[in-house]
Amino acid sequence: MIALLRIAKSVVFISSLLFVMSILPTHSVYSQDAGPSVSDLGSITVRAHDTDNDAGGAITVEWDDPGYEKLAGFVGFLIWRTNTLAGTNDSVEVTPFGTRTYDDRSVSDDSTYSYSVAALVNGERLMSAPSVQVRSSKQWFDGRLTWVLILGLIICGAVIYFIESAKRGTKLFLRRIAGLEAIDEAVGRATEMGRPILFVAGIQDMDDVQTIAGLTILGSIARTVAEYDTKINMPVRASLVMTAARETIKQAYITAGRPDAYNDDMVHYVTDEQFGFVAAVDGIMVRERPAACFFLGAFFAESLIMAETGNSIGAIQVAGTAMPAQLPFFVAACDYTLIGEELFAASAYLSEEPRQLGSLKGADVGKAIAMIVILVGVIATTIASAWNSESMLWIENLLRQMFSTG
Amino acid sequence: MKRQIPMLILSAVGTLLVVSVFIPSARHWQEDASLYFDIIAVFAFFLGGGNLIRVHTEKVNRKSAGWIYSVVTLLGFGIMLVAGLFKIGNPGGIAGDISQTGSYFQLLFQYVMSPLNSTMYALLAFYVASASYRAFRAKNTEATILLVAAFVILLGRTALGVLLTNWIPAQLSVLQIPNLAIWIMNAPNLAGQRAIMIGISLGVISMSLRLLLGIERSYLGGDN
Amino acid sequence: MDSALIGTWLAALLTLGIMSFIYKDNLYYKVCEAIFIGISAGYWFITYFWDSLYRKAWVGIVHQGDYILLGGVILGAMMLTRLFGKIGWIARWPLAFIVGATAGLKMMVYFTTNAMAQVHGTVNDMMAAFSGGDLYDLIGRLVILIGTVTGLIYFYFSKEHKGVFGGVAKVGTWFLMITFGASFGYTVMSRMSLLLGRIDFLLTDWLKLVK
Amino acid sequence: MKKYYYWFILIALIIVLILLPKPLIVSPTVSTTLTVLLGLALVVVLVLTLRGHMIGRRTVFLFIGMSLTLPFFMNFQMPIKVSPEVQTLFDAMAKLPSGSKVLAAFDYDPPSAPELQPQAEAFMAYAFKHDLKVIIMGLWPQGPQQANMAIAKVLQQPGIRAKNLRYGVDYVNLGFQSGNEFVIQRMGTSFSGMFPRDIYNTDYDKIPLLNGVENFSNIDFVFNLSAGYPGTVEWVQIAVDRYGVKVGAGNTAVQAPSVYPYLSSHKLTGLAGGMSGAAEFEQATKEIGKANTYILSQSFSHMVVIAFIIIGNAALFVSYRKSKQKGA
Repeated sequence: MIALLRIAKSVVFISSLLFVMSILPTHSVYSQDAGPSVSDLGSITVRAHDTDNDAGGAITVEWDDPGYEKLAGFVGFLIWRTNTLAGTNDSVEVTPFGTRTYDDRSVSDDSTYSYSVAALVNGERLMSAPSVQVRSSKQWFDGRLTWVLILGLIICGAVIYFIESAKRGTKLFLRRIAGLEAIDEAVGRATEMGRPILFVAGIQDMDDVQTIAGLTILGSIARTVAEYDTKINMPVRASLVMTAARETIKQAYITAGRPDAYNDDMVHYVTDEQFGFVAAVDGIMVRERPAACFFLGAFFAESLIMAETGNSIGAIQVAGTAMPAQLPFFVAACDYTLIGEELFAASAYLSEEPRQLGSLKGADVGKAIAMIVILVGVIATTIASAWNSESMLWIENLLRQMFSTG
Repeated sequence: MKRQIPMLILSAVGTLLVVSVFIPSARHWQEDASLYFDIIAVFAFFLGGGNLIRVHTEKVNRKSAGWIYSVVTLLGFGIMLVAGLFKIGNPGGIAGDISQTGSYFQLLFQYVMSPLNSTMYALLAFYVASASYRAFRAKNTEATILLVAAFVILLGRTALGVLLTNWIPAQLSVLQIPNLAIWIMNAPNLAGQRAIMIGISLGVISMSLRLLLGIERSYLGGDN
Repeated sequence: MDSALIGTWLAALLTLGIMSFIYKDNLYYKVCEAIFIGISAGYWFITYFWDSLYRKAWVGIVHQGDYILLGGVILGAMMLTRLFGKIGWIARWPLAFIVGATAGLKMMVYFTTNAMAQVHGTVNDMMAAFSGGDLYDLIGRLVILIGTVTGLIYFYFSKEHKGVFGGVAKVGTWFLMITFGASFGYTVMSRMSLLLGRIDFLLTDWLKLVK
Repeated sequence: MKKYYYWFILIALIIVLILLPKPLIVSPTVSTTLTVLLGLALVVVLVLTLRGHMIGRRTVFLFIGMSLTLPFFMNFQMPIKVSPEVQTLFDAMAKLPSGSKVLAAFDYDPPSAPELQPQAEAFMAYAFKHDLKVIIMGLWPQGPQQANMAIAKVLQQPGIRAKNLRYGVDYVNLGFQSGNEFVIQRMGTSFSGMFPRDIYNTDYDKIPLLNGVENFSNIDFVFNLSAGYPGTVEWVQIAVDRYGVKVGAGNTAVQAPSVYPYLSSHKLTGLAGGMSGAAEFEQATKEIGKANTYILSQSFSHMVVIAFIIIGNAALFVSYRKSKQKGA
């Protein structure tokens, strides 16, 4: 089956190549003065090697151009491949202007290949000498990600270290977050007024971490709701979120000792359409007049539509999102806003469980590293550019290399 | 059992995907995972769509307030399902592309869903105005800074900004509102964005670890 | 009557219905909202059905022999156990799969593209925006440096915002406020042309009052 | 009875609107009066707010709606000065002799239409009136449809209808091709390789206009309407840098700043940015259309938003002073 597909693919490929070649123009797109003629130019040098940091099946071909591209009749470089085990030849690709490297992804790790590059000038092929024989192979580790691994291990290590030390009973200090006290206050007010609570966990599905963060906070809110016996209404935009939210609320009611008060209808699916969902949530707000609205998760343009409608009915509103573009709208229209990272930290705070709090401490280590690196880096680059300091340049380059992600 | 197996699945899948980032030949796991997600999401929709039908049918049965709107919703849902599943009016028949011009599905999209969608989006213009009126007030230091930054950017994007500060001489052109707006975008705004984004990523890391280590598991439900 | 004319009338009436909401909630809006929910829920179900279930899963497994997708179908089917009360807990397995995959994938994505790239960017790109050696560029660099570091200090949870540290965190909040103000100011204006488009549709295409 | 009151008003309003003479354009005097009235109303709001009567959301909404709607009926030209970048664009087009082949790349979709469609229409009208041959293509799937809409509209103009333009001879739509900037790159060697057939499935070779059009060397000017990626940046980087064609562009306001660097380095031959750029382009080409209406609406609404921010802060200032006086 797969072999058949491969054959079909190569047939399509070769025929389209032939097609492209058949229609290649005979004159250049540039009309330039007659430069050096073909015979004046030296030959093209070709190097081929296994493509770095990949899963195999690719060879990188590099060549240099002694000046063919400047010729009047130049069309492109043709990459020519010889399968030295099977003894077959084929043309792989005609590269466009300015290209000096090509990754041939149609090779097999089981064979060896040799490459030539031909300049196509005035319908002629000026072929280079073949490269050395190469074989593609796969790498077990992407070398470009060494620093990602090291830094990742340091930060994850710090998180786990603080979780473990919290488990052993070490007292950890964490400052308070303003928006969090507001959550209890909002639930309390809804109870007093005998009005429901509206909870929106963003408009993304479960494949967004912000949705999961919203649900973890829902866990804490639902516990308070269960204790106070307040009504909660949670419209959702994605069916998976509905299932997960039901599990969360149910668990909260059980923990609060009131499993009988739980009801699946607290969470209901509306529609997957972004603004259809907004239309429905707006409708719920003006009709049911919730005393408190929570918007915790990933939001897009609808953030302001919902927050303004909530504001118009006089509800206490607590929002939280990690979408930088939507934060200003929530800040403007809501009573409290969890900004960026606070959304992810909130559930740990609310749980008051030492292990969860420990994980936040670990994240602080990451922030400390980021601040130090930025300080050192900026000072180094400034000094390096102002006084041409070698050592500072070395630091600057090291940091660039460390934090470049390929 | 009801809790341990899901925990195990969660940690195993998460760890494997973290590892896959570093191994070139394992990267396709990430695509497989997202394909799995797509497929699971469709099955979940049977629950979501079922819930939609149940909620609205119950409203109609109980003749509770606004039941007539539930009838409309159910009708709309049904019409779209029939038009889309059987590809009614589709010039390409059942094998045709779902959004082919002329199919009922496409017509409903074009004349019903699309105007509803863009109008709901357009309401934003009204809300942006009312939020500006109410929230853009120099109540305290923070609010004043927000107001000033917003006002400079806002003026910088209109002709008024050019008119207001044209008189500033070229040596001090930095202080002309359009240039000031560009500077705000490039310097303090960028700095704030960076701090927010670095913070977010560290928040995600610590939350993901809580999930993978099984410390945070409220969304998985209890033992029953 | 041709379908385009009916379509335009339908679209216009629905547009007015949604717009009526800004005055107050009313019968007209409620009808439009109900239509919107029903039609769009159906739309997405059909789209998912043909795109994910048919094209990705069915065609992938049956026609292309991509049996690895069977795992997805099995997990998806487990989701449906929710419909049968007693074994409903099995639905937690696919949920665990998804949460695990999201946590694992997003952790790495955020780490590389947000954290590392932003640190890299602060050290690297700011040279691009303020590359010169004059006062203007120097101030620009200084502002980015101070803004990023104080902003991070605001998010630092391990220390109470008091004294010098509190003062620095306060500066951080000012930078956050500038960021919020800038993106607010930036979007306010572009939102107007959305409504402009709808008004143009009503006046030109529907009522033909203007050309 | 009262319940249905609103409904009667609404239906009556729609009937009146349908029965009104069309097109409904008021004279410049009335337009000015309306504008002044709008301004006066804002002053009234300011006075009310200063006296402590906060106005409600609905009033704000009403102002926004009015400021966007009224200009549609106004026969009123904003004094628009054509900026140098738009003038460059126009000059490049004006220099083209009749019969020149112009490639029009439509790289946007309906959400960006308010800003870019007027430019598309002005461009088409100008090209048709000056006998430029237009070859349309799109790197965005919905771009070629937008082009067709612009053409349909422009062809209704009496002056252009009289020319009896023929599809395939005077203009052609090659449709959408996926592949982003690689499409431009491949077009450097062969147009027909990237677009074997036009939007109506006619073979490339069978279209008279495309006879002899092999690659960019047969194109005199490229006009690109862009709302993001792929768009003007890619056209400049490939078509201008590698193949040496002249490219002029119309961009959305959000997109425009990212191509300004190319303008100052003279790689991009002219730019119409955002709604104001569109209005200037209409002025330059003397094809007054939607953008001159839109720019008025947009400016009105921007002014109203700015006015409300000022009013809000004035109110705050007054209440501070009052509370201070009370304290003293």
